[in-house]
Amino acid sequence: MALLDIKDLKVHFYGRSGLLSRKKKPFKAVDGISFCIEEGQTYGLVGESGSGKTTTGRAIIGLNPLTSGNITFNGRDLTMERRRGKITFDRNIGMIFQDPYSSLNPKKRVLDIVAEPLRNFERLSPKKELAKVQQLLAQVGISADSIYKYPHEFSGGQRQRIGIARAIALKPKLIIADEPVSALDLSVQAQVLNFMKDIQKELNLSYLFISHDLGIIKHMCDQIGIMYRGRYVEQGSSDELFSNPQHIYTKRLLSAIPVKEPAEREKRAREREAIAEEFQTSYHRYFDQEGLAYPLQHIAGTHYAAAQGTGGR
Amino acid sequence: ACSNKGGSEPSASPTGTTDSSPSPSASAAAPESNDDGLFNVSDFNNIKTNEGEAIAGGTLNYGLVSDTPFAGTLNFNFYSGQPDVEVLGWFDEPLLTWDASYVYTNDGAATYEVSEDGRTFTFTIRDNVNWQDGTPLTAEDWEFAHEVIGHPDYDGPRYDGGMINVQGMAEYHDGKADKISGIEVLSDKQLRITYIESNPSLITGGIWSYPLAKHIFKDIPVKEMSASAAVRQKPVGIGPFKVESIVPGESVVFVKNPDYWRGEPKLDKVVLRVVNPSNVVQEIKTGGVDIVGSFPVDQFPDNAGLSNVEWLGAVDRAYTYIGFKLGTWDAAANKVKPNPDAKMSDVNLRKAMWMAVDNDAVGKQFYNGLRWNATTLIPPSHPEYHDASNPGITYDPEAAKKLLDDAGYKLNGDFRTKPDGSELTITFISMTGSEIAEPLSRYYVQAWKEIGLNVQLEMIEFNAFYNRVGDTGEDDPSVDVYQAAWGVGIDVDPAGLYGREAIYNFSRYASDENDRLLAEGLSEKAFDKEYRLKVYKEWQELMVQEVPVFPTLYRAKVVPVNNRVHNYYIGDGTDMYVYNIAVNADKAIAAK
Amino acid sequence: MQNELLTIQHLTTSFKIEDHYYAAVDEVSLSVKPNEVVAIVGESGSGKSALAFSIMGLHARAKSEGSIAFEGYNLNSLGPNELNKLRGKHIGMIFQDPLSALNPLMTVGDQIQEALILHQPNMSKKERKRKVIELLNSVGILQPDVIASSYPHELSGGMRQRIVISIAIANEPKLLIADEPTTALDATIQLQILDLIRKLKDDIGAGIILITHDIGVVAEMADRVAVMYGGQIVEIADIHTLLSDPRHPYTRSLLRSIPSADTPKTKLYSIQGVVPSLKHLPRQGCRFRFRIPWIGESSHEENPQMHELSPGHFVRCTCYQNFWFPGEEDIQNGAS
Amino acid sequence: MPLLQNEAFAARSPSSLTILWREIVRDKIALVSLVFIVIVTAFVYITSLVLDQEQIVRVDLFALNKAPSAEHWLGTDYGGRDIFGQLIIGTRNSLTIAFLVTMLTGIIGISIGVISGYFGGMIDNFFMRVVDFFLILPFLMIVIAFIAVVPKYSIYSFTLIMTAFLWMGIARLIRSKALQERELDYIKASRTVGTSHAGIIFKHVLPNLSSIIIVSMTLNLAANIGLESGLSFLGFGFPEDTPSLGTLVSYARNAQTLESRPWIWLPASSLILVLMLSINNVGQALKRAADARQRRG
Amino acid sequence: MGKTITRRFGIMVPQIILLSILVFLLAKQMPGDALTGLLDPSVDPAVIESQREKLGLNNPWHIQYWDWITKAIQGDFGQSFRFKMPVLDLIGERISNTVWLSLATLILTYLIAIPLGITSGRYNDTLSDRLITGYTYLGFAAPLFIFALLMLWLFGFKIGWFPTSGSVTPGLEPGTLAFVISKMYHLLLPATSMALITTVTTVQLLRSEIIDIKHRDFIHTARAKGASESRIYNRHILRNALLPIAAFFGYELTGLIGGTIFIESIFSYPGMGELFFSSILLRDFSVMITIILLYGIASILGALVSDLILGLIDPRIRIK
Ligand SMILES: Nc1ncnc2c1ncn2[C@@H]1O[C@H](COP(=O)(O)OP(=O)(O)OP(=O)(O)O)[C@@H](O)[C@H]1O
Ligand SMILES: Nc1ncnc2c1ncn2[C@@H]1O[C@H](COP(=O)(O)OP(=O)(O)OP(=O)(O)O)[C@@H](O)[C@H]1O
Ligand SMILES: [Mg+2]
Ligand SMILES: [Mg+2]
Repeated sequence: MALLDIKDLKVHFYGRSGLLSRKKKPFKAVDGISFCIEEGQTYGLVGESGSGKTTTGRAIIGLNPLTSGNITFNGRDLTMERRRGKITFDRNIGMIFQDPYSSLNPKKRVLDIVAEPLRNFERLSPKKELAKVQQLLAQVGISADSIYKYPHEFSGGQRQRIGIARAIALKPKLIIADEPVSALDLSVQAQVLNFMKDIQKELNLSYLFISHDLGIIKHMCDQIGIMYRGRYVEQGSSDELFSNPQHIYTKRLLSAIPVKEPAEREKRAREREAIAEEFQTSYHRYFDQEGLAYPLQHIAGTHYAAAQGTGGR
Repeated sequence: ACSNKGGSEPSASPTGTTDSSPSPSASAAAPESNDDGLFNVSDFNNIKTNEGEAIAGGTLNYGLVSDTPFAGTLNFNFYSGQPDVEVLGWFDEPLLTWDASYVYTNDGAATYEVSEDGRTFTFTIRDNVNWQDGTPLTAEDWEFAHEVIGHPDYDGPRYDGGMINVQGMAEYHDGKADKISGIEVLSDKQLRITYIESNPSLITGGIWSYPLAKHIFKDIPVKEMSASAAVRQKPVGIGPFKVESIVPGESVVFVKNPDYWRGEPKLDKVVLRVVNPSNVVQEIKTGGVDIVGSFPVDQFPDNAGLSNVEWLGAVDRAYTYIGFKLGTWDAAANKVKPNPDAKMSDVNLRKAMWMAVDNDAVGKQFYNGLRWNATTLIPPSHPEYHDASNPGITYDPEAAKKLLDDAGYKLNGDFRTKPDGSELTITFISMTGSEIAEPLSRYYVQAWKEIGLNVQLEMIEFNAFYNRVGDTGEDDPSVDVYQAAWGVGIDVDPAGLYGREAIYNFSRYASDENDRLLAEGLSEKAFDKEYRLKVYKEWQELMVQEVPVFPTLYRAKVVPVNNRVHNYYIGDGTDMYVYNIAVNADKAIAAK
Repeated sequence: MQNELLTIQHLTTSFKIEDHYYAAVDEVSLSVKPNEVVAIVGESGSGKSALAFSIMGLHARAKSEGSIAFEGYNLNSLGPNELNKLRGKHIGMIFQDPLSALNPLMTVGDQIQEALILHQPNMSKKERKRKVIELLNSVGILQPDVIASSYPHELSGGMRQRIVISIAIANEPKLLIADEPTTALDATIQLQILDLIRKLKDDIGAGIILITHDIGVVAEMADRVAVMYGGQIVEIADIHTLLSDPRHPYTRSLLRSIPSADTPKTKLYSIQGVVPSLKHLPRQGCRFRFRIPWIGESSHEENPQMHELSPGHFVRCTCYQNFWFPGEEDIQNGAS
Repeated sequence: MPLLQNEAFAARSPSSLTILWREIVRDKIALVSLVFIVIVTAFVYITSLVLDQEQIVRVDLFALNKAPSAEHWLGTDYGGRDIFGQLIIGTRNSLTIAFLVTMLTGIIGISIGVISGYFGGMIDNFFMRVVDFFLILPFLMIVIAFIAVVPKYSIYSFTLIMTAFLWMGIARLIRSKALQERELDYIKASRTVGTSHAGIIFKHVLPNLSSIIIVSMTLNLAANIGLESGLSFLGFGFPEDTPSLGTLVSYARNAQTLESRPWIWLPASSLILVLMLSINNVGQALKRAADARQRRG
Repeated sequence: MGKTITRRFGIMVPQIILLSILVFLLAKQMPGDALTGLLDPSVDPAVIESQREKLGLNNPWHIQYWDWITKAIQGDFGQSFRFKMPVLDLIGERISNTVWLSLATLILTYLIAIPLGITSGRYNDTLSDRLITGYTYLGFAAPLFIFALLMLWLFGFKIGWFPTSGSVTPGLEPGTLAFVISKMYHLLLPATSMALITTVTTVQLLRSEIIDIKHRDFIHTARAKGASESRIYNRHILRNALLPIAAFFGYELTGLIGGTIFIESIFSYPGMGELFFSSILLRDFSVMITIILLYGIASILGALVSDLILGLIDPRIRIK
């Protein structure tokens, strides 16, 4: 059984309805997506800006109330709790945020930051707490003497690792990582990615890894879902997707990856042109009237892609 | 302190003041303070000393000293505030004038004859008295004034004791009659009024002598009269000057009324404008105004030596006093209900409190002698009635202490206790809002503390003050002592303030002796002045003995008059008239 | 050499921090030819933007020394009036954040027009309007008249970036400086913008300075690449050489730390430590030495100089000769 | 993994309070101002313990309006009361009022602001309607109307009335900051590790607004010092046995006093001016400090 | 736009009703009433009592309130007891003075604030900036009334350049040029005195806005286009910097209301402030309530105007 099972998840936002203004049409940020994450696996979520990746992640942990759909985690049905927008705390889910600067309270010492979950759920003596925090910091590779420092005394990568220490303090099974490295410099980015992999092995973690950098996604993920305007257009293992993209949107996304070899510029440019043209001509085959993707269809193995409509042929 | 003048009769003087009493002295120069910086009202002139030759015409600038704009109810029949009177005085006047002892004379626009029983008056209006719009003034106008004031819809404050004294007025007011039976128009210029009761105060201010121009007001519903343009924008009177233009609340320009019945005024123009009390000195110094209606007495000493003005002074018809709560108001019976167990009911305590305060020093120090120790409840503004031989109770703290000791108020620590040994805390309330009210009140508290009385002061604003002393009949039981001031009517009769049936008798004092004296003061016999003098002398004596209230200070008023002004005067009975006022130069003189 | 469009020599730009001047751009020399894309890469804080701003003369309170020769002028010593005649006309600049780079209170059409008004005052109003439409067309905007009368906040990020570009190219500049033009954008939109810049280069033949920290973008666009570290250029070479034969330890580390869709899921390389802040930057010796402490001090030059390894390929400091990645001690010269 | 701490991060981190403090110490004018405020405050509170207040407000008939002398350092007022003593007690009273009003408006404003901003939605809607309502009230007039109602007008009733109509400014400020704050990831991070709303408000939101709170309370304090003097001037001051700076200043309403007895109103006016200037200086320095910190990120 | 305005008016109604209830309750709580001051021993207390009855002063507050509000809705705000005239007429007489004073002050405020703010913001940390900043600090700290008193004393009396009281020279025909000039002349000193103090917040705001904006990216864009400094300030910085000032306009109005009360009292300028005072002292409740309501409405309208201006100049704020 999968660790996390999402079925037909929908998150709709309603415009602010004040006393005197009428309700507007809901904005469908996430509009019916389903996926599972197996234990110890990394599941990648890709898509362009605004496609609903963050919203999905936040709905799972409870920061955005669900509109409909089911969430089963670790054999437990979280749906009702999440509908009410409650974070009835499940210590088995943690979250890492995109911005290592804003996700750590600048006024708190590292000790307080990392100990926060412990203080909430495990009543430890100060001594034990300190030991635990030190152990966690050691785990993320931050020297124990940093415990009384403040976040701004650390580099972006270090901060991100402090964030991870906080996320793993309660030994979660799943960590939702929302663009954990996109705010970081190249070299630091590598640090964090490496570290995330290490700790995954060590703690048998699962990740929901959200990013729009396909390079990173491919580097990190076992399974990948590709989102477009709140829906899935394609889903499958890393290999399946990268070697055999089915949906035109996936293809276009892949073709946008910059070349590595300057020599290939010409070739790549021609490929891109071809895909762009295909995107234009066969748009209606892949998207409905509202420009949304059709439901997924099984392709092979774990590979699914949005069905093709009748518009084109 | 807020002075609520007793008399209903507005002043006839253009200065609109309610003071009086020609000062006995006639020294020509500006008064000098004596060695210790004190002034004495008797050293002031109340008529301007003329210098040089008056020019023909000219414009006089008059400062109406007030920190609020004038309300603009410019008709004697409707006005209610002091500022408006000052405006009114320039363009309107009563038909009757009075002499130095406030008795109606026959020098005014109308003359009168009294019947044998003193109740029926026949008035004759002079032929040349016209409204400023040219319409002759008639007896009907006078009758009309009574009808309007007595009308149920009338919203002004003139429906008072004097009005009700007109025969048939009450019936008319209640709607039971459509004519006032006591008023009879004999001819265009002749009117007869019959009063219910005749007493000495009827001929000192008991007659309503302000006509209302019927040809202007007859079509205006009574309810709307006071707000009408005829009152507010284009008022018409019979006085020496006519209203030319009004800037509401701030200024009025008058031009002379060549048709004035006494003769053509000397000035061409009078410009009246409101001057804030805090700027008045500057305005006078710079010659911005020639004269002012009133002058803050505390600013006088510093400016006594101004080179461009002469200071006129007169005794004010008012006094400050301290009252003791001796009972409550019985609303059902409509009379005072003395409470013999009141905290202040021991006359020795009250006397001691009077003895403890040095009003002489207060007058000298706070007012440089322009207010001085008061002795009796009839002030020297009524020189005949004021009993100068009665010293009141004089300052003597040692005697006060002894008096209290003897009366059983024993010193226990800092303060004295009641004769029964319980604690004695006296609540004293006083009004905020006047220049010196606060230190003065505190001084009294200190003085009482000196003789061992624990007096707690509360300074409150005037609405709250009168509410607590009981102006609606509900006395606040927590108040024991209060400080207030009264203006005195032009008739001396004090019954409105000290009678058993007077709601304004805030001390709630009543005694048979008091009732008797007050009644006798208004009796038939009192038409005999000597008798009346004797009665009020006795009354003053009684009040000093009983001390339901004790007077603290008498007052003088002083006003500066620019040296270019001729024939200006303050007070009544001076034989001077507004139309004679003149100037000797085009421009006011500025101070050096 | 004479066909260089821009030649920067020994440019040093310093900022005042707490009463001391610290150089954010330190002795940088660089040249750009017409129709050439020179990319500048480097970590955040390495001085890329500071360099671009120096060329444009946009620094309000900085001290700038050295020469920036452009068409016979030394930009670094021009008065504001003369500079204004060049800026926007011969030199255009594209900014990193397209939202904040546009005045929120003016329609984008007016903002483009402003560039025309300033340098082609004789143009009639009508002509200008036509030109704006033309420019918007050329940057691939489909409804130019609608867009021209919109305000920046009404447009998407990609659209805004196109507007910023059309402002920069309004007067067909000879030099275009693009400071991270795609960092804020999605991969697909990034691609469109890059295409656009390339097209411009081809159309007007301008020289382009492309600032980025994305090696992918460099590989897509650049003819020559300068790598900056700590305010200095540490390596400069043509694109092929740099990607195939990087020498400076920093360049090599950088290239090794990129995860990409093509590389296997091996461990990525990460550089130790962080870029020091301006104030704490080591000013003596090789600036990178603290981040490769396993290389002995002796490998570094005392006063690191640029060494020309092959024509056009310069590397700073001699430490490159002795650099090896930790754990790969045996391979002395090895990367990619 | 070997780690290298860069010297850039070596310095011991200062808390936001120490940063503010440091900034003040660096700013000479602000430092002088702060020292001045502390000295005045200390002096005034300590001396007023020693001074016999009853003696000071004692009316002395024989020393009215006396110019400064050895006996009365700053002369006397129209009740013969010592100005110097009144100045000290008045300053104490005025400072007390200003402190109280600042504190109370602070507490109310911060509570409402934080609750409103943090929770948002209907709660925010409700509180903002309330704030809107208070904002349309013509402050001075309503306050005067309230003063007319209050039976016993004292420092405390004054403080309460003022507080009732002055809490909105800080509430709006705190609300808008809290709105921004709650969108920051570390608040969400706290939620994901199970911290309660109250916990987040007290442990995260408020501490992070502390510098803004300090700055705005300081600036409010400066503004509040002038509050009472304006009302005194209009004739709604305290009774004279409660000396205040405003009472002393409002004596200047009398032209005579304004022109020829400057010792009565000038010291109090100058003191108000200098106190407000000083507190404002400190406040502005704090503001700069808080801003700079934000810029540094 | 029309919709916003109607919606705002919709919110305004309950606010104003609430305000009127509050003020009514306050009025009821005040000791005394309009007849308290009428202490005349020769007037029978029964007559006064019957007047009280006639004026409805003896009714419970909610009945008085109901009477009042039903009439008020029809535009009848009652009668002033002191002035014996309809409240609206009375206010009509006074309001023009206050409006002129406020308007003159407002104009002067901006006339002073904008050049000073620009100088200070543009050349920040120069000598002139320091002088201006010093002035703003002083202006912030100086009590308005002391400053105004000194101005009156100096320019009104000592030097004598300006009239010292009133709103117009007596005797001028309304509508004539001389009348208008005299009005302006009387306004000048009070308005300047007030503007010099109230302007400091605007100067400070403008300065900090300019300093903030001149470091924004779009200013770099403008520079990179080759725009001259003056163009950058006039075209780009100023408009953006004026936004918050426009947003502040509503509050500026509310602030003015407070200030004019002082100024009117010092310069004996008959306006609403004085009217309010005397009506509260003399318990002329109908006047008092109407004035407070009027000011309440003025501040709502001020805020609305602010929003409308903001909506007009800031395209990001859409007004439907
Ligand atoms: N609280 C909210 N209220 C209304 N709309 C929201 C809310 N949160 C997100 N949205 C909208 O939902 C859509 C999806 O947002 P989401 O943040 O999930 O996208 P994303 O894929 O994470 O994009 P990015 O790559 O930019 O982070 C966006 O259009 C966003 O504007
Ligand atoms: N106006 C300034 N005052 C002081 N220091 C500055 C200023 N502008 C930039 N710096 C500093 O100069 C250094 C170089 O900054 P620059 O913006 O050029 O870096 P960058 O390479 O563009 O980085 P990024 O990739 O983050 O844009 C940094 O340390 C920065 O903090
Ligand atoms: Mg996201
Ligand atoms: Mg940059």
